[in-house]
Parts: sequence; structure tokens; C-alpha cells
Amino acid sequence: MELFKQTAFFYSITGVSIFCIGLYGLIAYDHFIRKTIAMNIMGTGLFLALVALAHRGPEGTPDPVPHGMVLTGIVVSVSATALLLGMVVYLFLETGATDLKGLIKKRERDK
Amino acid sequence: MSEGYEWLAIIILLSMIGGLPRIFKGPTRADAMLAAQLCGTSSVAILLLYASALEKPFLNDIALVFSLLAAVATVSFVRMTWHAPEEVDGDH
Amino acid sequence: MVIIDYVSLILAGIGTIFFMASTLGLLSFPDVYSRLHALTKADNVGLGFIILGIALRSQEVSELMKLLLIWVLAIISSCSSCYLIARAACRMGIKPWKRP
Amino acid sequence: MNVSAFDCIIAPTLILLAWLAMRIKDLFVGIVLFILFGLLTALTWVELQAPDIALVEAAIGAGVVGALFLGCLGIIESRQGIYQFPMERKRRSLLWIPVLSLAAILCWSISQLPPETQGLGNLVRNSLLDSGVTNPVTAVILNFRGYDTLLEIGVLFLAAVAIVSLRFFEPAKLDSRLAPNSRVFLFFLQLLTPSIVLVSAYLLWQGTNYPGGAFQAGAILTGGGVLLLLAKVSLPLDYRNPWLRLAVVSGFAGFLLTGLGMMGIGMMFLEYPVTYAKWVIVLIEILATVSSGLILLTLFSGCAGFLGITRRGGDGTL
Repeated sequence: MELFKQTAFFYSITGVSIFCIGLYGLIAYDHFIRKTIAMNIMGTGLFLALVALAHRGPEGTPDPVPHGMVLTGIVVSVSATALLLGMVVYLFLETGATDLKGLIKKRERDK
Repeated sequence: MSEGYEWLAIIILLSMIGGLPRIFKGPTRADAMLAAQLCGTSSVAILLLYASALEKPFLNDIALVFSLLAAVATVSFVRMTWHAPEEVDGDH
Repeated sequence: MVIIDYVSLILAGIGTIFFMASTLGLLSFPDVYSRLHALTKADNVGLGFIILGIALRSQEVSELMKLLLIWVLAIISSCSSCYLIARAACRMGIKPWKRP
Repeated sequence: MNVSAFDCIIAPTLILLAWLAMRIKDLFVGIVLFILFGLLTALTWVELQAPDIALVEAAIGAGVVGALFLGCLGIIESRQGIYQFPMERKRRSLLWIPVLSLAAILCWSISQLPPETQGLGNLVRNSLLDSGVTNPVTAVILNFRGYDTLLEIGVLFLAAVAIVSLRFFEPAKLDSRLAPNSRVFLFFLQLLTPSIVLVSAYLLWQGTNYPGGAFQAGAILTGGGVLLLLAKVSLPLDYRNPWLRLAVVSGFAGFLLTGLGMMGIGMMFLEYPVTYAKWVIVLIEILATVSSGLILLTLFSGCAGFLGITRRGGDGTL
């Protein structure tokens, strides 16, 4: 338990919890927008763990390489979010469905 | 001296978290957005206090970005997402 | 210098009190319009006092100007977004609360 | 370093917000909670001594991401009515078992890590002197990890290509969807737009000395662009226009061509001559700012219905 009083381990455990909440949400909920939120939350948890573990350098100076990785990761996750939301809008306008069940129903109706 | 600022930042953080119930209580969507806006302003204040306490002036830049873009979420809410009729009574 | 440090801390403390008052108003006021009123207190006065307190300690003119810019931006964005919310609320037919 | 009071408050709040953003019934409230989650994450980056990440999170989280989600929700709800929440909890209660065991495995492996490590920090600081910029993270991004940055701009560019290839081509007709402008809003924009351009240029220039840089500046520009679009200002977002396509591709292409040019004069790909490193980097950053701002604005317009879907014989409305 002494280990988790260190900032690095404290925040990496926080990051793991957030990641797992996001993973749960990604699988458990149907609506595409909520899935997108869940994916973002997962990503943030991952970044949190990564940056926190970069915090273990000598004299408390953080390691800049994971920071650069996280910056890139944030850009990638924003692009992915925007692309997903664009596809959600497109799919909704084409089929009227906002989740997989709606899509399946729409397909059965069309048959 | 700088501990004073850090404690003030913690108090503001607590009062920001204290405003969260308004998001769930509503009753209108605008109330949730108001709570979010208060959180934005509070984080500007927290960043400024931290910048002063830790003597790291580039934290001011982050505060500047926050206050610059504070209106974007609210304006996009008002112009794009607040259209459906809702229950209009206050919760008195 | 010491006196200026204390004055700055006191001013920042006054700003913090405004933030707490704003949260209290947000939680306890009865309708959107009065909550808007509570909110703008934090934006204008609370942040203003905190920035005043911090500005007393800043050493460079550029830092001072940046702090001033932050405050002005916070004021204009809070007043116009609050105006937009109030206008939209009015259009949606939300009636202002009256003492029953 | 040990945990402070600030950490003890902010970490449980982050977990709580993430949990509530998943569980809350109203999707709109979930989005607002996610915006707040982003805000608190930015504060956490500051606490973890990563101000550059905090700056990106602030620029992205406060501006673009919230507008993306709210715009997308706005389109869906205006056609479908307020969204109702269909979730079956009974069938999925067993999902907790794998998720919790994953969490336990991750926690265990983190606890096995050594409490202090050298990392790559020293390596970076030693070669920093050769790279022409003074801020470690910018140096990492533009010199040592030039490949990653190339891929980053490449990913943004690909996202823009993907959005446009969904036939989001020309500006949509909006008059029926957006309420008329008020004079207060227009006056606010007149004050804010110059400040946005100013702050964006400032951050770009600071990028070589302090945390900041191209992507942050571009994201702030996008915030301004979102406000202008919401005020029904018609921005030149017509993807049949070749100049717009050129501007969008310029960041990626500039990066790639500079790297190839350096190879042509006998250096490594993405290696810069020591004497000109700063100016080459600034030039590339300016191109990257403009093109990432435009790309993010395109992505927003696609998600929020400001770019209409062009169908065969259609009129571009959404």
C-alpha cells in the first residue's frame, strides 16, 4: 500500500479504473454516441496511466518521450472521434438507426 | 505563502464539484450547461492560482485557452442541441 | 513586499468566496434565469478578484496584460453566452419564477 | 513524490464522472459529463507536470470535442425526438467479471514496476543541444519523433479524407435549422475572433520555447471557426474547390516534402540542418497549424451538419 501513495502509482491506478469503466461502457451500451464517449474515456484512462508512469524519473522530472506519445495519441483519438461521429450521422441519415439493433431491424424490414 | 494559493485552489475545486448535482437535477438542459460553464470558470481560476503558487507562468497560457474557448460549448449547445420542448417549471 | 503578498492572498480569498457563493446559488436558486445571475458572479467578480490578487504579485508587464486578457475574455464570453441561454430559454417559453 | 490533497480530490472525481457519463440515462447529460471529464483531465495533466498535454486537452476538450458531440446529438434529436435509453442490464451483468479481472491484472502488473526509472529522459536532454529548440517536448516531437508527428498529421489528413469521402462535400443550407443571430452574439464574435487569431499565433510562436505548437494553435483556430459557422458566416468549406484541398493537404505534404528534400541533400529523413533547424521547424509548424485547423473544422462540419451530403441529383441539404 505504501507504493500507491506515490503520485505515479496513484494516478496509474486511477487510469486503469477509468480505462476499465470505458471498456465496460463500450461493450455494454448500444447507442453509437455513447460508444464513442466510452472509447474516448478508455483513451483518457490509458493516457493517464502512461503519463503517470512517466513520472517516475530521477528528482521528479518527468520523461518527455511518453508525453510526446500521449500528445500524438490525443490527436489520433480526436480524429477517430470525429470520424466515428461523422459516420454515425451519415448512418442515421441513411437508415434512421443509431445503434446496431436498429440497423438489424431496418435490414429485416427491408427484406 | 504559496500554500495559501494551493488551498484556495482546492476550495475552488471542491465548490466546482459541489455544483455537479445541478447537472443531474436539471430540470432543463440549460441548467446542466450552466454547471458546466461554472466548472470551466473554476478551472481557469484554479490554473491561475496554481501558476502563481508554483511560479510556472505557462500555466497562464492554459488558463487563457480555457477562457478563450469557454463559450464554444455553450454556444454550440444553444444553437444546435436545445430545440425540443421540455418541462418548463422551475423546481421550487 | 510582505504586505503586498498578504493583500494579494486576501483578494484571492475574496474571489474564492464569490466562487462558493456562485455554486450555492446554482444549487439553490429556483429557475434558469436566477441561476444565470448566480453564475455570472463567479465569472465576473470572483475571477476578477483572483486575477487582481495574482496581478499584484506579477513581475512582468506581459504577464499583467495576459491576466487582463484572460479576465476580459471570461467576461465577454460569460455575458454573451448567458444572454444566449436566457434568450433561448425565453423563446422556449420557460416562465421566470415568481414567489408563490 | 507523494499524493497531495488535490490528487485525492480529483482522482475519485474523474472516476465518478467517467462512471456517470456511462450510466446516466439522458445522453445529453452524458455528453456534458464527458466535457467536464475533459476539463478535469486537463487539471490532472497540470498536476502531473505535463503542461503541454494540458494545453492540447484544453484546446481540444473545451472547444472541438464538445461541439462535435453536441452537434451530432443535435442532428439526431432534431429528427428523432429526445433519445430514450434502451439498455438491458440483466443480460450483461456478467460483463463485470472479465472487466474486473482485467483491472486486477493491470493493477498487479503496475505494482510490479520499479518505483524509479531512468526512462529516455536523459537521452533526450543530451541530444536536445543539437536540435535547435529549447523545449524538451517540442524537440521530441519535431526532431526525434518526426516520424510520429508525420503520422499524426497523416492521421488527421486521413480522417478529413474519410469524412469528405462520405460525400460531405459542399456547405449545407442552414437557414431553417439555426435561429437568427442576435446582435449580442455578432458583437461577441467581433471581439473574440481577433483574439483567437492572436492567441493562436502566440501559441504557435511559443511552441519553440514553451509548451505549445502547431496542433494547439490549429485547435484554437477551429474553436473560432466553429463559432463563426454557428453564426451562419459562410466559410469557404466547399470541397469542390481545389484551393481548399491544397490547403488541407499542405501540412502533411510540407512535412513529407521537407523530409524527402533533406534526404535529397544527403541527410536522414526528417533530419534538419543544425543551423536552420529552428526556421524549418517554424515553417512546418505554420503549415501544420493552418491545415490541422481546417481539417478539424471539416470534421466538425461533417459531424454537425454544416457540410451537406451530396447525393446524385441532390441539392446538398442535410
